[in-house]
Amino acid sequence: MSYRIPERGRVDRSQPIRFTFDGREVTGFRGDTVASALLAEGNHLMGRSFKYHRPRGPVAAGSEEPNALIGTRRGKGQFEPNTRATMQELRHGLQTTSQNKYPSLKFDVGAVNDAAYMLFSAGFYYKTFMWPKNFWHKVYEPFIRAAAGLGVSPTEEDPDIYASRNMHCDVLIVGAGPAGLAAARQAAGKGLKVVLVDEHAEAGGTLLSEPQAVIDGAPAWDWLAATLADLKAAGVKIMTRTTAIGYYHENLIGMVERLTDHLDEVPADTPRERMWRVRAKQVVLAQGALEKPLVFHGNDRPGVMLAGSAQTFLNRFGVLVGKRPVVMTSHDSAWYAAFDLAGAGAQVQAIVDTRGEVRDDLLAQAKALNIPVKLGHTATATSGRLRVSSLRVNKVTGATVGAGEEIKCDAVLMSGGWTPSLHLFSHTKGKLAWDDDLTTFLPSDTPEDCVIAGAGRGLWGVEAALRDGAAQAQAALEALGQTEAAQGYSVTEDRPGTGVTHKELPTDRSPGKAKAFVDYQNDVTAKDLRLAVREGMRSIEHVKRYTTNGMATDQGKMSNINGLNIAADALGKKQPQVGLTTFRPPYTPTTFGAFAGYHRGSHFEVTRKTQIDAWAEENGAVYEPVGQWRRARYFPKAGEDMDTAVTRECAATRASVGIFDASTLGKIEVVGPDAAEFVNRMYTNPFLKLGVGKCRYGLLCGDDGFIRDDGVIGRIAEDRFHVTTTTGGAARVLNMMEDYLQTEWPDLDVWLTSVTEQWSTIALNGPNAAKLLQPFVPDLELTEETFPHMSCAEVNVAGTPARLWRVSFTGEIGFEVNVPAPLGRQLWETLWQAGQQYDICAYGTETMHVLRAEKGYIIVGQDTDGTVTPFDAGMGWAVGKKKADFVGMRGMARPDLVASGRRQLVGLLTEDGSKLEEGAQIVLDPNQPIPMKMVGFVTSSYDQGTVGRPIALALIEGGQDRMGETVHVPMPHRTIAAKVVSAVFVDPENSRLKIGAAA
Amino acid sequence: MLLIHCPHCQETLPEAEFTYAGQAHIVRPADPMSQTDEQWEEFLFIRQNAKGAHYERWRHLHGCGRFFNAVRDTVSDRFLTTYVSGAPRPDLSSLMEGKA
Amino acid sequence: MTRFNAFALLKNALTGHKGWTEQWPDSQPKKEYDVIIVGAGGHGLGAAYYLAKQHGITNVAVIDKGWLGGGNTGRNTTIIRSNYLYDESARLFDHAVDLWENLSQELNYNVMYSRRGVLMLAHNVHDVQSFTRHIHANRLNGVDNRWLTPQECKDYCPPLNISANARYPVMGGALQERAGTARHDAVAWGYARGAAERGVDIIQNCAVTAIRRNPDGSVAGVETAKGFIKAKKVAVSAAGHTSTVMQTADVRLPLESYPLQALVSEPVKPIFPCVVMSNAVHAYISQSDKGELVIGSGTDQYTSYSQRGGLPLIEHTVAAITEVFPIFNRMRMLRKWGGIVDVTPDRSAIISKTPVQGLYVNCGWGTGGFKATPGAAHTFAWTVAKDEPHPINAPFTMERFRTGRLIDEAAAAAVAH
Amino acid sequence: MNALTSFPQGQEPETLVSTAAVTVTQVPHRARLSLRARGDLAPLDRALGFALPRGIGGVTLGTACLGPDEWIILTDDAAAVMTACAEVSLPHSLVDVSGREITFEIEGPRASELLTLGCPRDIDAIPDGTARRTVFDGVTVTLWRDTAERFRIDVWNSFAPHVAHLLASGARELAAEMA
Repeated sequence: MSYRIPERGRVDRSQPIRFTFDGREVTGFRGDTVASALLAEGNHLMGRSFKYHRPRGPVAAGSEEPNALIGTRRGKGQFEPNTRATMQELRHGLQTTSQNKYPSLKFDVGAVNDAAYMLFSAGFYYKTFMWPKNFWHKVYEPFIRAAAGLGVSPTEEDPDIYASRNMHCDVLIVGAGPAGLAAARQAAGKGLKVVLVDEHAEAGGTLLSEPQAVIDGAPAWDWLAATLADLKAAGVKIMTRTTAIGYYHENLIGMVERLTDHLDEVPADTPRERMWRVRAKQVVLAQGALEKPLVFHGNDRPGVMLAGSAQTFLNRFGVLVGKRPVVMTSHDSAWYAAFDLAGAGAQVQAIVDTRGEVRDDLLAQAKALNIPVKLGHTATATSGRLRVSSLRVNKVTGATVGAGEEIKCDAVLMSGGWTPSLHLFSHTKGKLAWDDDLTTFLPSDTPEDCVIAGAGRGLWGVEAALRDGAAQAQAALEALGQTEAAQGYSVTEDRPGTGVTHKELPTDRSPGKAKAFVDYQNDVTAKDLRLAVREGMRSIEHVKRYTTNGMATDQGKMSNINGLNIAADALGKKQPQVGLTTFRPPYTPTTFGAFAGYHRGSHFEVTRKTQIDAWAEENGAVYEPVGQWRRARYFPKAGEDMDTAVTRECAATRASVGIFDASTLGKIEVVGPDAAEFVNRMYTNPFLKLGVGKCRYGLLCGDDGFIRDDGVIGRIAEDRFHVTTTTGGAARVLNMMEDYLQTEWPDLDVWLTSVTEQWSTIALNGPNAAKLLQPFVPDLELTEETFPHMSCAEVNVAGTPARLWRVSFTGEIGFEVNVPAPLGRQLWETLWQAGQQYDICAYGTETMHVLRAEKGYIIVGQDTDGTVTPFDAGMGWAVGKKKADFVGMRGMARPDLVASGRRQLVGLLTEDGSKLEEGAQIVLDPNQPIPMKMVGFVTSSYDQGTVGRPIALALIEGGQDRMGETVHVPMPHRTIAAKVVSAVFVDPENSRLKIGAAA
Repeated sequence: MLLIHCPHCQETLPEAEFTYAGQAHIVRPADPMSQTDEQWEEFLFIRQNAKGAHYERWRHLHGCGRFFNAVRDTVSDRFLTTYVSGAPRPDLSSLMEGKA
Repeated sequence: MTRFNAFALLKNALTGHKGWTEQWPDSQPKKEYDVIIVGAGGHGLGAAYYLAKQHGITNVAVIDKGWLGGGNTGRNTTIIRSNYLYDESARLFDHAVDLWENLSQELNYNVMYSRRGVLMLAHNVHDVQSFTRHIHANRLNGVDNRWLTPQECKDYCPPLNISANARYPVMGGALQERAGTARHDAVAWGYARGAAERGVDIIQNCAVTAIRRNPDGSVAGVETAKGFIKAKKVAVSAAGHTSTVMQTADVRLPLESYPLQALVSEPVKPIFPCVVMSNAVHAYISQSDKGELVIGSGTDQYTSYSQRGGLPLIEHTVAAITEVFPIFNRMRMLRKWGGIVDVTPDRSAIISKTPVQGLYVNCGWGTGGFKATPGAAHTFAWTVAKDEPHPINAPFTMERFRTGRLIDEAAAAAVAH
Repeated sequence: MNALTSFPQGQEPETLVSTAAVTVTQVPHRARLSLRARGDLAPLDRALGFALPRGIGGVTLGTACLGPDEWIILTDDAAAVMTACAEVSLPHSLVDVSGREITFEIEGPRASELLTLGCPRDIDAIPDGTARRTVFDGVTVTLWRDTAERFRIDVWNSFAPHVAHLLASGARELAAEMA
């Protein structure tokens, strides 16, 4: 640990922590990141780049890091790739691995790409790999895919939990550096809900890297500790390890809090990450600025890093990134890095500045520290295989690059100046304004209620950030009715600075051969950008997409501005004319699990169950999902498959009595003086004259004339209807009815109430249904005379007030008993017990489907598909001929809906007795070539059932006129001939519906 | 997620409580059978699809349950106003002025 | 213009890539064109290419308010398939797939058409019925599509969770092996290069503000940010902005524009071999050649031109993906973006003449426009050149909304495009 | 019209989860009636014996105003309410929905925060003694705020297990956060 500087940094030296890197044990301290711990060993090599597999080390110290990406693992299923080593805090037992290398990080065969780098210029793959044609799929693409991709995907299920929460606050401050802290102080103590978030493990931002600053007389870290204590005491919610990932409509900020990745052990019931959806009245963006790399040949070698990051490693982690560093800069800030490192014992080899002149005080301090200074120099190369060993610099005179001079070193600290972090601001669709002096974009107008403070709008230095944080926060607070002066700050030992911005640095090399990296991770060089421009890519979006500059996992934080400056230069245009690529959420890559939140496994999405569902489960039901519901599909006995079980259930129901849970049907209570008028307008059938105590089948269409839903509608009282809908259609139908009622016919005195879940609905069907039920209905005689088919009544059933319907979806005598939902299971069991004497059979949806198909009853959504009119479905009888209007009436009259040759619902019987496949297509001429002319398809098809042979329903062009004709169903290996028949296969006379007749 | 002011509840609430219900002020003709095919096509399908101020309907599904009308700028997604169904179409120029 | 091939690449590599020339010039508008195409996406550029190549019409301008390929062409999840139910759709999309298969060679531009198969998952009995119907119809239309059992789905796409206990259990899937993905930007660039090579002007950053008509009602030209440009014919292919442009010519279309969002993960080594679509959970996924998982979501509920999109939809989409592919829970989202899709009432496109003589429109692709690019462009060029429908696009008229002769894939199948 | 209110009364409350943060209890059913009417409500006020709350969110004697023409009436004597209203000439709709929903009571120092797991609206801005429909994790619920630290939510039966499950997970998570 020879690079660790005693007495520097904020890591806890009393808590050593062991972790592994590529299987090797490494020790760091509590408070370290993986990067700082490895650097403390003198180890810069942490990864390989995307395309050329070049060796890479960290270039930054924060979430913008593009190079030092590692795999991290805690235990089974707890692996994630591409983690930034600069953000991953140490914990006991942490396992980390380097990526994109084979066989090892130090020796990687993929690095041959680097040798052939001239071939892999921008857009190279668009120009080749086209011959021979099938080689793309078989050879080229697999090769490209295998070479790309950085880390490896997890392969096991994640055992951790994730969470999400909504929050409302008055002021949300993003970034807890000096500007954010000052903003929080300004907002605190005013009775407002103030939230301060920072992505790092501790609040402080720049102050953590600048302990020398003295704020209002207090050393920076003392001031920080006191400020955080004050803010907490004033009720400010301070959230660290929390990244604001996106800025959405109306001041909604998405934030992800990382709760356990830094902990040695994960506490029970604690999520790994939590998504916060924060709705803030005012937002203060205080995200600071990002340092820009300099673009020169070899600027990517391990050991070449941002000067500010070197300062962070030293001051925050107590780690010297090199003992003999050289500083290469175009900005004052890197001089301070040199001074800090020198102060910690490093032999700074030189400060090389591209500028011909710099501030006297900087020169004086360099001199005092015996640091050689080279002004007006450029960098033209580095050397060193796995770690930088020298920097080549050249004097620049006018446009002439002089002779090169090698400076031996073990680190290069570079700075190309700073650019504001504009990501969240850009998510607001805020406008950016180009600042020529700073050569960068600054925030301008935004439609959201937000201000931006500090370095985020181009201000440098701690004092400027503090003052601006207070002032901007005050501006935001004024919108909340707070009038007060912004607090003032005075800072000594502050380090304000200026600098100049470069495109790629001038060089004496052939620019076409320089590997001067702009996007490190994606291996995009300055020459790639210039090539893209030469090839006609004039928009920055084209340049980005052609070269992939800015598309790496740092999302262009390192590369966008440098890329823009170079592209603008190549185009001979000003930067704002070229434009900046759009920043997209999330700010940093964000775990899928955090987006999913609770919605995994049993929390994923609601599964609705009826009150009788548990009985079905106890009795071995096999389920099927229907919309949000799960429904019992069939009840197999030991050894039965579905077909056997369904055949048995069908037979038992037709022979005696079956019991079926119909509770999922949608139910709407329509009440009011205009109830009949409303139902009459909605449904195709006439309803005005339906008597109280009667029910009628109803078809619901859209105003386009196509069937939407169906159900049975009972008239409970003059002003009260009980409407049923399909299971899947319940919510949709109620919404549609409310829409017509509220918007088109607000004059009708009628109201709709969903009673789907008020009632458990038990259907009894079969010749013995009345016999079984009668003893439980003492107040009503269940005979043809007193309670005929299509009647309804409010009576007591088994002592419970119920709505009893005499309806049938099977062709048998049928009843539906509606009882208050929680009493459903009790009644079911009562009927089940009593039914034993009749060999009662519980059946599921599959048997229901078979029985109804045998009777020719349709299922909306199966025998209709959104393109079927009532007439197509053979249900013209359900359309009220005398009605002046109903929903769908005009639509049905449109030219194509009344044309001949439409597909109509008919029955099919195969000539060879085989079962057709649902969805199979029907043709008239089986010998025609492909593509064939299809005239229809099989909508429903069932084996056996009670007809004794397979039956099918089909929609066929002109079907009603084809009765008795033979049509053909071409299957993959044979063609099946089928005869068009009536869709009613059982009891066309409806004799079985009559009590007393069939029993 | 948008913020929507329900003119019935008189509260400004997250979009999650609401469902969108298409363009507003499309009146279903009193006598549909008198409509030509072109008129019925217009009623069923032809929409303004305005880029800018858009008269539209929302339903406070997970709240008071009412359909109501709104004017929203489809470029910024900001609501200019909301008002109850049946109320007259608000004057656009005055709405835009207020927000400019 | 330099032919693209490995030798040219090698030659240029040795000379520092100085030999490459621009792939299309930055054109300024002329006073008059035979055809002006509004919208420089894949559809518009492709139509210009085919007008020049197949119909000999080269006095053509493609005009865009932004940069070419910057709309839905560059924002979609690049899924290509043709296993549509209705004959009309199957023919159109299969025509497109035929063209896709040779597009790289045709354009001398590698669009990376990757025939990796598209698997659509069935999660309930209704899905099974619907997919079976598709498979039978596709077979008789000569479109490949076959049924896979849950285990076969898993074999084809190993990250898939086929546990019967899942909230949306996999009950099987429909696989079109000929389907796949392509590199979206390359499609726009390849067509642009091919069109420019044949004399087409590509005019970027020049918004068309209005379509102007002659006193006799026929089309006269377009008003643009750079002034009026005369044209014998105007063809609009402007996706989400089509209705706004067409209204200036008094042509009203049954279109609504909705935000659509998509996202990618951080890149990883190959793990996901195909494309999977799950309509029940509203999510599509594939892995790009770069290694990113590319994930598409559904549209937001309201019409919008903001290209912004909400957080809840993304949360839902990612939850759905991790439910179907639980191993991806610890993957990270790298970026998400929004597009504007123009949707018709029957979710099928309009490729049509209009009531205005000389004005043509290609729109209404909803979320499915990318896959149709070559087919739509090819037949649209025919319609524009000959002033009559191509046999393949003939059913995709504007009139169908009056007559009721809809091509309602969505209603018929409950499968999103 | 018969009053379907002979509902199993008097079950014991069932605690789903109890932590230092919050306790979630399923409370016994009460009769519940959905009332719809508009115009001059005075006849209904007279029949009910109290003035229906006029503004959405308002609660009077266990009756909450949920929409401009909608109230939910919690009562121990549903039959009496129905009988009284039957005589009212003002057009209205009265529907027994006693069996439709399950009620959870959420009480504790972090009750409000627990609701933020599923409710996107600002819970802290809801006044005590009010009720409204809202959404919890995609599920429509009626949310009653009784006191600063006590809420009730009414959830349709089939959605209740889903909601209860999330409330229980959340209660444990909140407790772990306090530990």
